[in-house]
Amino acid sequence: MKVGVVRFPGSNCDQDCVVALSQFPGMSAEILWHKEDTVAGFDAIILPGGFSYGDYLRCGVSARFSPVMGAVKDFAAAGGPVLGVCNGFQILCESGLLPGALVRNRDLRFICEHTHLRVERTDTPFTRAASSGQILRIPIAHGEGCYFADNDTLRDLREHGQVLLRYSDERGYLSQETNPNGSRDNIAGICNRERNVFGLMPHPERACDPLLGSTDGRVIFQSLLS
Amino acid sequence: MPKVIVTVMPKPSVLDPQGVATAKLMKQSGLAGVGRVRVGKSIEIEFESTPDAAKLEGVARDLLSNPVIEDFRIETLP
Amino acid sequence: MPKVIVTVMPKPSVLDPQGVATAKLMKQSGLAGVGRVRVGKSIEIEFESTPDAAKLEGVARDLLSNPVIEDFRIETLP
Amino acid sequence: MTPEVTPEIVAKHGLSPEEYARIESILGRAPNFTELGVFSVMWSEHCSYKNSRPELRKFPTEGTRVLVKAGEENAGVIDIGDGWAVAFKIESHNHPSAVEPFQGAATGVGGIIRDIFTMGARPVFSMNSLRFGDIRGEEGAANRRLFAGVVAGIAHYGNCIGIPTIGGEVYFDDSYAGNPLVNAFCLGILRHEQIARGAATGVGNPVFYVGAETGRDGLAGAAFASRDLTEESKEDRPAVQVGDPFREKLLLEACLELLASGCVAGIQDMGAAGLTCSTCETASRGGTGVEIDTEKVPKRETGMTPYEILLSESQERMLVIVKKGQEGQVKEIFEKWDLPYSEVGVVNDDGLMRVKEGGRVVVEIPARALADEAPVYVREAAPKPPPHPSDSKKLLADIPEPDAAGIHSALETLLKFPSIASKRWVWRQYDHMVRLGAAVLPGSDAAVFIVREANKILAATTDCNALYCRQDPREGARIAVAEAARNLACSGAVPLAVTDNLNFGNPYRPENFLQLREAVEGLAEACRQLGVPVTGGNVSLYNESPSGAIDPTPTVGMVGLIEDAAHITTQAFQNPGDVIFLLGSPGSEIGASHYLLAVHERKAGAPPALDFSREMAVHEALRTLIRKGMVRSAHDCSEGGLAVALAESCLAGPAPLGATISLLPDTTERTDVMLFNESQSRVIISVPEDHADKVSELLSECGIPWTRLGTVTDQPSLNIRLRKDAEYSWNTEHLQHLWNNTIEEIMEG
Ligand SMILES: Nc1ncnc2c1ncn2[C@@H]1O[C@H](COP(=O)(O)OP(=O)(O)O)[C@@H](O)[C@H]1O
Ligand SMILES: [Mg+2]
Repeated sequence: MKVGVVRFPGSNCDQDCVVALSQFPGMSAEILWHKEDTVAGFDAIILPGGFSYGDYLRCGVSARFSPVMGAVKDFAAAGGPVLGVCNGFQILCESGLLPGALVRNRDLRFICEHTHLRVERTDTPFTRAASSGQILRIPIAHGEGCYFADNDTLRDLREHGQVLLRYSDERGYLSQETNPNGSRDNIAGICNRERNVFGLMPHPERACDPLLGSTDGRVIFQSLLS
Repeated sequence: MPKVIVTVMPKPSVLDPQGVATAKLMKQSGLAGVGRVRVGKSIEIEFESTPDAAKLEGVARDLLSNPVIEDFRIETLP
Repeated sequence: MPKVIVTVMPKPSVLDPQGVATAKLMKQSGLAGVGRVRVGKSIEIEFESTPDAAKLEGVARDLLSNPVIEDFRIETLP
Repeated sequence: MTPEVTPEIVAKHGLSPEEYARIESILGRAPNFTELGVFSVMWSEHCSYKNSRPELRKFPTEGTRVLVKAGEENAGVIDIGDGWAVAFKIESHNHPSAVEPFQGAATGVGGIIRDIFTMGARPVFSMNSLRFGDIRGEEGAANRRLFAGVVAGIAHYGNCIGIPTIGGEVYFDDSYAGNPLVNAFCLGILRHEQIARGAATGVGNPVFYVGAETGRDGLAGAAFASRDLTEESKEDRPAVQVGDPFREKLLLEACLELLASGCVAGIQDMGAAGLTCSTCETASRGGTGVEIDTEKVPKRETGMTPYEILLSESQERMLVIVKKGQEGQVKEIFEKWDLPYSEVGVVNDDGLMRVKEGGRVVVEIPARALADEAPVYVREAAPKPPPHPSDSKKLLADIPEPDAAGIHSALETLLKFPSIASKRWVWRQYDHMVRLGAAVLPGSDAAVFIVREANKILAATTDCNALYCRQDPREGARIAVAEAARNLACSGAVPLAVTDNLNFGNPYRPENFLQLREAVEGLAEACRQLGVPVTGGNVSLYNESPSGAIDPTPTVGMVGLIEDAAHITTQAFQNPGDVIFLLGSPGSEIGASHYLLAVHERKAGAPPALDFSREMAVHEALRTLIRKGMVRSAHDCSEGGLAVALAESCLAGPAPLGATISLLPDTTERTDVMLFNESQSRVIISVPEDHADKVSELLSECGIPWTRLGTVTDQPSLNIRLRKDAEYSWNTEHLQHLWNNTIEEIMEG
């Protein structure tokens, strides 16, 4: 499987994604420059973390004018799997590929730390290798990761099983204490209705090497492969 | 040269932690009577020619603000 | 209930990368004639009673803005 | 029209009449206004080190691993094996941070990152060493605002550019009120053959400007950093620059791509003194001349004069000397990264820095005179004051020995003293995990980082106990180096080299200059003893607020190498049942301790005395045990002594563990002295129970004093028994809460 990791100016987790993915037999990862207008030849696309185009005005907003995003939209519309991590999630929301928006963290500060996530659905190409209710320990690193959507949108997301990950404690309980950034419904990651576009704030690529304290992120990439 | 100010504010239904923090700081600094505070953006645009009103409105709605979380208003200075 | 809007803008000579980026985005979205753009903060304060003008001015200068790099203006809505 | 050069104008530029006379003799004529500006920034303390240079020569700079020596280039370069090298350096941004904490700190980070990639190295991690006034209580409001702004600024720049901030230190003391210290460290990785030079070589080679457009911001910041912070500094306020980390990220990627392309003859960042410094320094290093035209410089404001353009300190700019004929490829790379650029000049052979505005020559100065022939002063040092008393009994004469309740609350007071309390509130704001390298998260003795491209593991730390330096700058400086090396040893590393940041008061005051000299000699001696070269650093003088000079703060940044991932060790106890040892003697020196400071509000006594041979023997013993795979945790005793070190080892894990300790000395030492003395060269380790006897045996062979202290337990309780009648117990969950949350509660409360 060949995965394209988009490099926007200001991306800074692109290389990390390539390093993490290349540990999986059967998976190869390549950087995809933002000025490319095609994603032909790739089986999956990752929009990595960072500060695309400086994240000025609003996080993720500038990417909508990049040539590669046009191609990514077509790829997604054709059912291709697209994974947005952190800034990638923000880009997916700003580009209309996912509903809702990501706003400033509740306490107004950037937060970098390990979080626990409860896997809510396993019927997607990104979570099928996990078990339902499984708890993953994966770090976050963001200043604007508080997921917001209005009540109708939230109801919609729930009805269609689009909430894939929620911030929980290590036993799977949800509360405001286990919600690091004030996201509505403790949402850490959602997919589109067609289930082929997935955005999450935590960084699975940072949880693939035992030397870094957790390998729980592997299940996301393993899912993509299987 | 026409100048336009687009003000973008968080929607009332969206939490505005920055507004809350600012209100707290203002009270702490001894200013009496501070109630609700909201913090948004002020975007001042100098135009080289009079902008197309409909287009400007579109840009303010879709680009300068995100309708999921923000409202906007446009003010044209003479 | 009096309402006050404090607008805080980067000083003219101070670098405003956000303004530059915003100007570029506006041009990319097809709006003609966009010149210089500056992005600052708009702070809307509802007061429970009429605020002391001098105190408000002090808070705007020392707390809401940093005079090293920002200017501010105060607008009182009726 | 440029102003005329009058004695008042000369004085306003911070140049003395003697310096002005020297300028006239160099030029053989009077300088014009623009030239005067150029001299004033290049001969400022910040750029010329005119008051500290003779002292800096005392540092050992040689070593088998040294590839680029201190002072040769923007940063020193050290071999780490297999053809790989590291470039690292620390630099201050104290004064800008005092007036605009967020932007001041952010641009400090940006500046040091540029220094590193200018060397051809890819920056892989950052650290920072910070000092603020007391943040507690109502009077702490201004210090809290500075602290919050600085941390947010560092986080903003580092997080955005994607270079992890993995360590550092923060202390709070009233001597820094109004004059915070912000020292930023960055390390980069490169192949030996990739070392880039900041020299303008090759007559006829074109000179390119690349990066952000020049504005009026930060005009003459170098001169600004070379003056006292007074009320009048407020007028200097426009001297603060705003940074754009996004631009810097593009510049970083473009420069590394450019250097890899082989088109570059020389490269130099524009930091302090901007275009002025980069042109005359590259010419001076290359033994050439450089001519540039200010009309060709990309600008973001209109009507800028050559004076303003030359002295601007706008951020995120570089000067690149391109091999003639390869301009096309260079332009392609700049365009790929959407960076403004311009060919602004050419290298020639006349040894001059010549600046034109269109056709008109506005500056013509011998480059070497500007860059390397600044006046050098040996300032007057005050006579050495008598040493502070070191006898603990005398120091404690009027303090009664605490009872059990007093000891109990003393440890709590120490753990929530802001300088000792966990800095989680700080590093949670830094992206420390990007680049997949942080094998040890912030909060242990040293940061440990896996450099994946080189397959190497590095450890790094910054250290300085300024209270020791205040009481005895020489001993304090020696200890700063020893402590840094000890922290590296605790993480499993062997030290490689040092960078230092000398933060002192106004050198024209003899007592301040004495501190500087004493500290430099102490650092130099310690580096020699430990066999680590100094690869570079930075001097920040004039750190004064209305209430006087700061405590002398010679910050040490040290980098080490860990041979094997299995050697990575942290300070947290890991496993109930493990046996706890103390390496080194129990100690008895209470002078300049945090016990006296935090509990009794005294800055009193001489700092502990350092014995290098003992220090090195402890490190060697520790590394031997680590290499044999016998050590589960290691933590040095520093502020707060043994009791605080034991508590921290209990608390540093996600859930606190406990420990049962008995330290039964044959002395009649006071209990507070036994628990809180800060004698040096001590480390607490925990080892698996079945290795304990072997560890005792090995330690005896190493010839260092050691004590088997007790065991790690799964009960949330730290129990320490000193005598039959002196047993203490603390709930570690409670201690952890104090330690973890104190700063957060102060800042968010
Ligand atoms: N405290 C110090 N110890 C050792 N070397 C120092 C110290 N301070 C400055 N230097 C060295 O002097 C040279 C000039 O430093 P500096 O002016 O800070 O460089 P830059 O031009 O990058 O600001 C550098 O090589 C630096 O490493
Ligand atoms: Mg430099």
